[in-house]
Amino acid sequence: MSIANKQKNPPAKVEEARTDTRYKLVDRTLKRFHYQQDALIEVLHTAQEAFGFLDDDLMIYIARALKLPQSWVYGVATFYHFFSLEPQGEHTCVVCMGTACYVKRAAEIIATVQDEFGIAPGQTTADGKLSLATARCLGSCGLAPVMVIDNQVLGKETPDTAMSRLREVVAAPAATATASVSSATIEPQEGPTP
Amino acid sequence: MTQLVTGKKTRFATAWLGGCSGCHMSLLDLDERLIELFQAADLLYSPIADIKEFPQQVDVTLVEGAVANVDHLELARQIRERSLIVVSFGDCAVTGNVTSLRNRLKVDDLLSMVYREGPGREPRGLEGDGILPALIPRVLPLHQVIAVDAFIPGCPPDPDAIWEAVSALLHGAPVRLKQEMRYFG
Amino acid sequence: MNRPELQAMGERERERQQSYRCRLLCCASTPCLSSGATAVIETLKQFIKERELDANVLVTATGCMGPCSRGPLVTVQTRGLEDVVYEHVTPELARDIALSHAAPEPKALDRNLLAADSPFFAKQKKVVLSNSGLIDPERLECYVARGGYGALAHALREMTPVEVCEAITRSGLRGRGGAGYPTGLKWDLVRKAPGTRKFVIANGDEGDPGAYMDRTLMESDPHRVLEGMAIAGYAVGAEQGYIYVRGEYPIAAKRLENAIRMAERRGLLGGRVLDSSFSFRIDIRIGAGAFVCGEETALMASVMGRRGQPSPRPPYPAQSGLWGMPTLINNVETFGNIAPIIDNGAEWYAAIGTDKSKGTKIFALAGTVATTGLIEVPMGISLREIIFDIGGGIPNGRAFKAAQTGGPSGGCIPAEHLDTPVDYDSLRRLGSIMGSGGLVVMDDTSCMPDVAKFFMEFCMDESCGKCVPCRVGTVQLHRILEHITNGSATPRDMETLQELCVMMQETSLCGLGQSAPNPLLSTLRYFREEYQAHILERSCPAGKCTMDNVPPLEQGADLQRRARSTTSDAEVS
Amino acid sequence: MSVVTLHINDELVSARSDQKLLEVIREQGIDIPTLCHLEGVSDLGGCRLCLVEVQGSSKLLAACVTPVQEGMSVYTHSERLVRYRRMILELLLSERTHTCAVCVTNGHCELQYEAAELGVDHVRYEYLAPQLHLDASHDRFTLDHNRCILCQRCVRVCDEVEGAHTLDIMGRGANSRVITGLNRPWGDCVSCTSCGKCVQVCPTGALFFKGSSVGEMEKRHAFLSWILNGRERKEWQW
Repeated sequence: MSIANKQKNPPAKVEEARTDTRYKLVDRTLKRFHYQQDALIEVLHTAQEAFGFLDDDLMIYIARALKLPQSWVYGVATFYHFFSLEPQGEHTCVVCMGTACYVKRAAEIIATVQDEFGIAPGQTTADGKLSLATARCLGSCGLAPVMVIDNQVLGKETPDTAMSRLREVVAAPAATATASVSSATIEPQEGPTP
Repeated sequence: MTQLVTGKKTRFATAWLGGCSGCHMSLLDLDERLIELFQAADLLYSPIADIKEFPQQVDVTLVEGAVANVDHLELARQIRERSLIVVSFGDCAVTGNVTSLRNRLKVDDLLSMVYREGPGREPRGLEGDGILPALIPRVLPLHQVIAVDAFIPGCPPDPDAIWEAVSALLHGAPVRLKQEMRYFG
Repeated sequence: MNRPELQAMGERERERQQSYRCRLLCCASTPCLSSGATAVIETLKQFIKERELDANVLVTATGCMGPCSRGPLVTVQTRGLEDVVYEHVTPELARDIALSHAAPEPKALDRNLLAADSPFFAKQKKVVLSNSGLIDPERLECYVARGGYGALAHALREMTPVEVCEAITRSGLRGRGGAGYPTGLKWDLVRKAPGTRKFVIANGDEGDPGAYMDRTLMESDPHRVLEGMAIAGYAVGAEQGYIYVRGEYPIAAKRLENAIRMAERRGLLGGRVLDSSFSFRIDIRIGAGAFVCGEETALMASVMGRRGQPSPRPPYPAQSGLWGMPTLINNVETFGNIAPIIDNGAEWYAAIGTDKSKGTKIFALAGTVATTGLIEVPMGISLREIIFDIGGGIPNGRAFKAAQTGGPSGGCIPAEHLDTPVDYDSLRRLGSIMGSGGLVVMDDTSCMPDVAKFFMEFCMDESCGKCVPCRVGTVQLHRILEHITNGSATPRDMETLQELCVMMQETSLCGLGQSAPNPLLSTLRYFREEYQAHILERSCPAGKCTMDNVPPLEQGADLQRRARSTTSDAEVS
Repeated sequence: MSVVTLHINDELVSARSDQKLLEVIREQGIDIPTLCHLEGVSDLGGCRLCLVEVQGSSKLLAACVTPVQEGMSVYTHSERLVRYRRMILELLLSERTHTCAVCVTNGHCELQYEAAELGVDHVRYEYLAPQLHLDASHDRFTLDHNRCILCQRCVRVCDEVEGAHTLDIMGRGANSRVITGLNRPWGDCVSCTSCGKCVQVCPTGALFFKGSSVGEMEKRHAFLSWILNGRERKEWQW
């Protein structure tokens, strides 16, 4: 995260934040682990689930609650892939880059998506519609190459089928997007789709 | 390392690629030892001698500067083909040094900043204007382009270090610098 | 709960199951769910309700059955008929299956049948996965009905901790996480280590790409893992266990959590286990996406909520682990072996496998092979049998090129070594490792330098950054491999490659860095000519690499050529 | 505390049983290079320069973290150890942009010194030249990531001696960085006491006093043991 970015979001008013109901979820986890410093990762998991990403205010809140240095919390949050410090797009597309998917040419899927939407893995489109990510094996190697669009696992993909699904999801209004994916068949489609 | 046949005059050259010529200044700081050097060696090519073509057969060539453009590449290739021993002379040749600080920028941005949008009277450095040799994407230390036989680090290398290396070479011995002569920078 | 109550519970469940005319077992592990198993199960339940078949037909969502690429899978157990397995089951087919098997004169369909005597099933030996695909992982009773928690009850009642450690040692079980350290020895070390508290950790941070054995075991038979951990806790004197589950495995975590709760409620875990004086609690820790946390010291740092960076050994976790206390860390699959060993005896277990590698091993068979999925085979089986008999060979008429075992820490095994028995020591001799059990088959369209680059990129991204050889070495190796695959490498790069690999193996702090060069070294060893073709002839034999760059010295000519081609393009247009 | 005897380069040596190998080796007057080790703070075992061969162990062990053991036989300067140390320095020099000629610590830098000492006269690996920024937001100090070798001395001294824990490491692998607070400009970090210990212990030019020019930034590592000894002996009354 760049410094310029941070100046746009001025430092938190932590007190004010406490009224946010999502903080209640974080508090619950804090309590469950008796505010032990060892529970940092568990707390970060809950926070990420509740907020979608970890912003500075949230990390300051957690650091205070656990009596940990802020740099420590930030160091842990950035060590693990799961924690995201930036808001995710409306839709997410995760392409598995496990060995089985790789030998079945998952890299080509990523390249196609990258070309079309102009985002590299780990990035979100400027309009906040789509986030692209890679995964280190989703353990569905029998279906390689595998991708996950909005938590829907899709197997035996090709660059063309992947793109047509993505276009469909991104074009659809937010509420129905997931539904349209789940109704899509799992079988690979032949040839390019408009 | 290739060793010289001693007993006859060494065919000696120095070359100047992407660097500030400070290493050559330091070479001149050998002072009276220069006399000793040129009693043992003939200087066949050097920025301090007006010779246009790199000669066919050279025993020892000291190369100052990093490889930054296509002319450097061509000269480096000639030097390697025509010299028995090639020595990386000074930090730019050894590490890329200050010359390579441009590696974090794209060549095009660099040219725009310095020439097209630069303070000169008129735009220069445009493609095909024949003024600048094309810059290669990344500045490279000499040994990443051609095989190099010995290294004299330093910015610039101390005259004593140069002498230590050169006199060893003139005697057909490998270059072994003392610790205090091996510092980068 | 005490031992007789446990046995009664199993008895009741068995009677209940036998009261049905037929049982439809639907695989509900991740790969089958991804290919539509949810719809199959829902449809079946609905259908049976509608047709009022409740009394005759039981639908059970089970764990993994094996041939994942053929999912969704349904196994049917019918009274008076052989068990049959259906592949690629759709909701429509499921209805037909239910009708046909629940009929007064049951009959198997002749469509989508997977023969039970096919080599895929026949060549396997299920010890750890013996329940997988046959029981509902969400019901404790199902596990108990198949003898579950009997081993724990036996150990608590009839064996001393020393005897348990001895039994494990005699069984010859070695760590299934990859390194193959003798499990019994490890247990004994922790047992003897002085400490006021001790801990047991099950390592379920299965990070190898192409491997999902641990996930399947946790999803399909969670109690098996818990029972193994509890026996370990009893043997080493620990009262607290942790299961570290990879963050990518939400289903496994959910089922484990559910299993722990059920076992605690029935007194099989928690305070005074099975009315003995032994107490054992298990907590789940969810990983957050770091491969290095599979390394035991890094995993412990992560359990304690810190950056998952390894620390130098000694001291070993057995002496000083979690919070400085003696800690036993075993792989999930290792714990899966414990109950069968106690149940059937160490000698029974030691009779399976080879001289130095006992028992069975689960592999995740993936890549370009006809049937991919999860298999359990006795140690010592040959790679050829796994790939060509169980896996059904290479599809699309292509040729076998290499089998990659052990993930980013392992290596590629070429065709000439296909007959090597699969055990710890043979694989190590070939420059690979057993690893946690990922087995990825590659056909002749795979380019080996490119495969090496893939693994190096993995290690580069996953390096924790603590020690220099791994942090920078992986980046440098990746750069060189990039040069090789894009055509800008020089012959000297081969030397640098080799030298860096050896240096990293010897100087890196932890197993990740020490083993990161393995895939590269093994491809260098068996496919050197492919590297040479990339460097000397600037061509990729498999046709995968673009080779659109040039070595540094030729950059000048290349720049000129490109400039010329762009100007001539401009002229044309 | 009991005494153990061991061999170092075939010389019989005795040591206290709570000592680490590095201490004993240095007591023998043997020069063994280190970069992440710092007298007065805990050890990391990260730079791998102090690796030694221990007979009977298939692995090379970092002397700074390996406890002495009775009967150990240790070699500190075998041909392969020297070669590996050289390669590690080359890797470090290639990782970021250590242009010695224009560095504030030119001539006082431990990385530069070790390279010269071990005969690293050129680097065979590609210079990675990452684009990293320089944080000059603090009133007195500057943090230049381009010269950082991630030895974590600053992090440990800030945590263990000063107790502020303003500094830590973020990210992982080659993307690791020293951070201040929540990766905010150093000048904005309220937890920093501006004690300057991190600057003094930094082996390279990554941390320096503002206004230092090329070659001007000399560091005083010895002050740390002075502080710690004084603290232990209660030399100061306030």
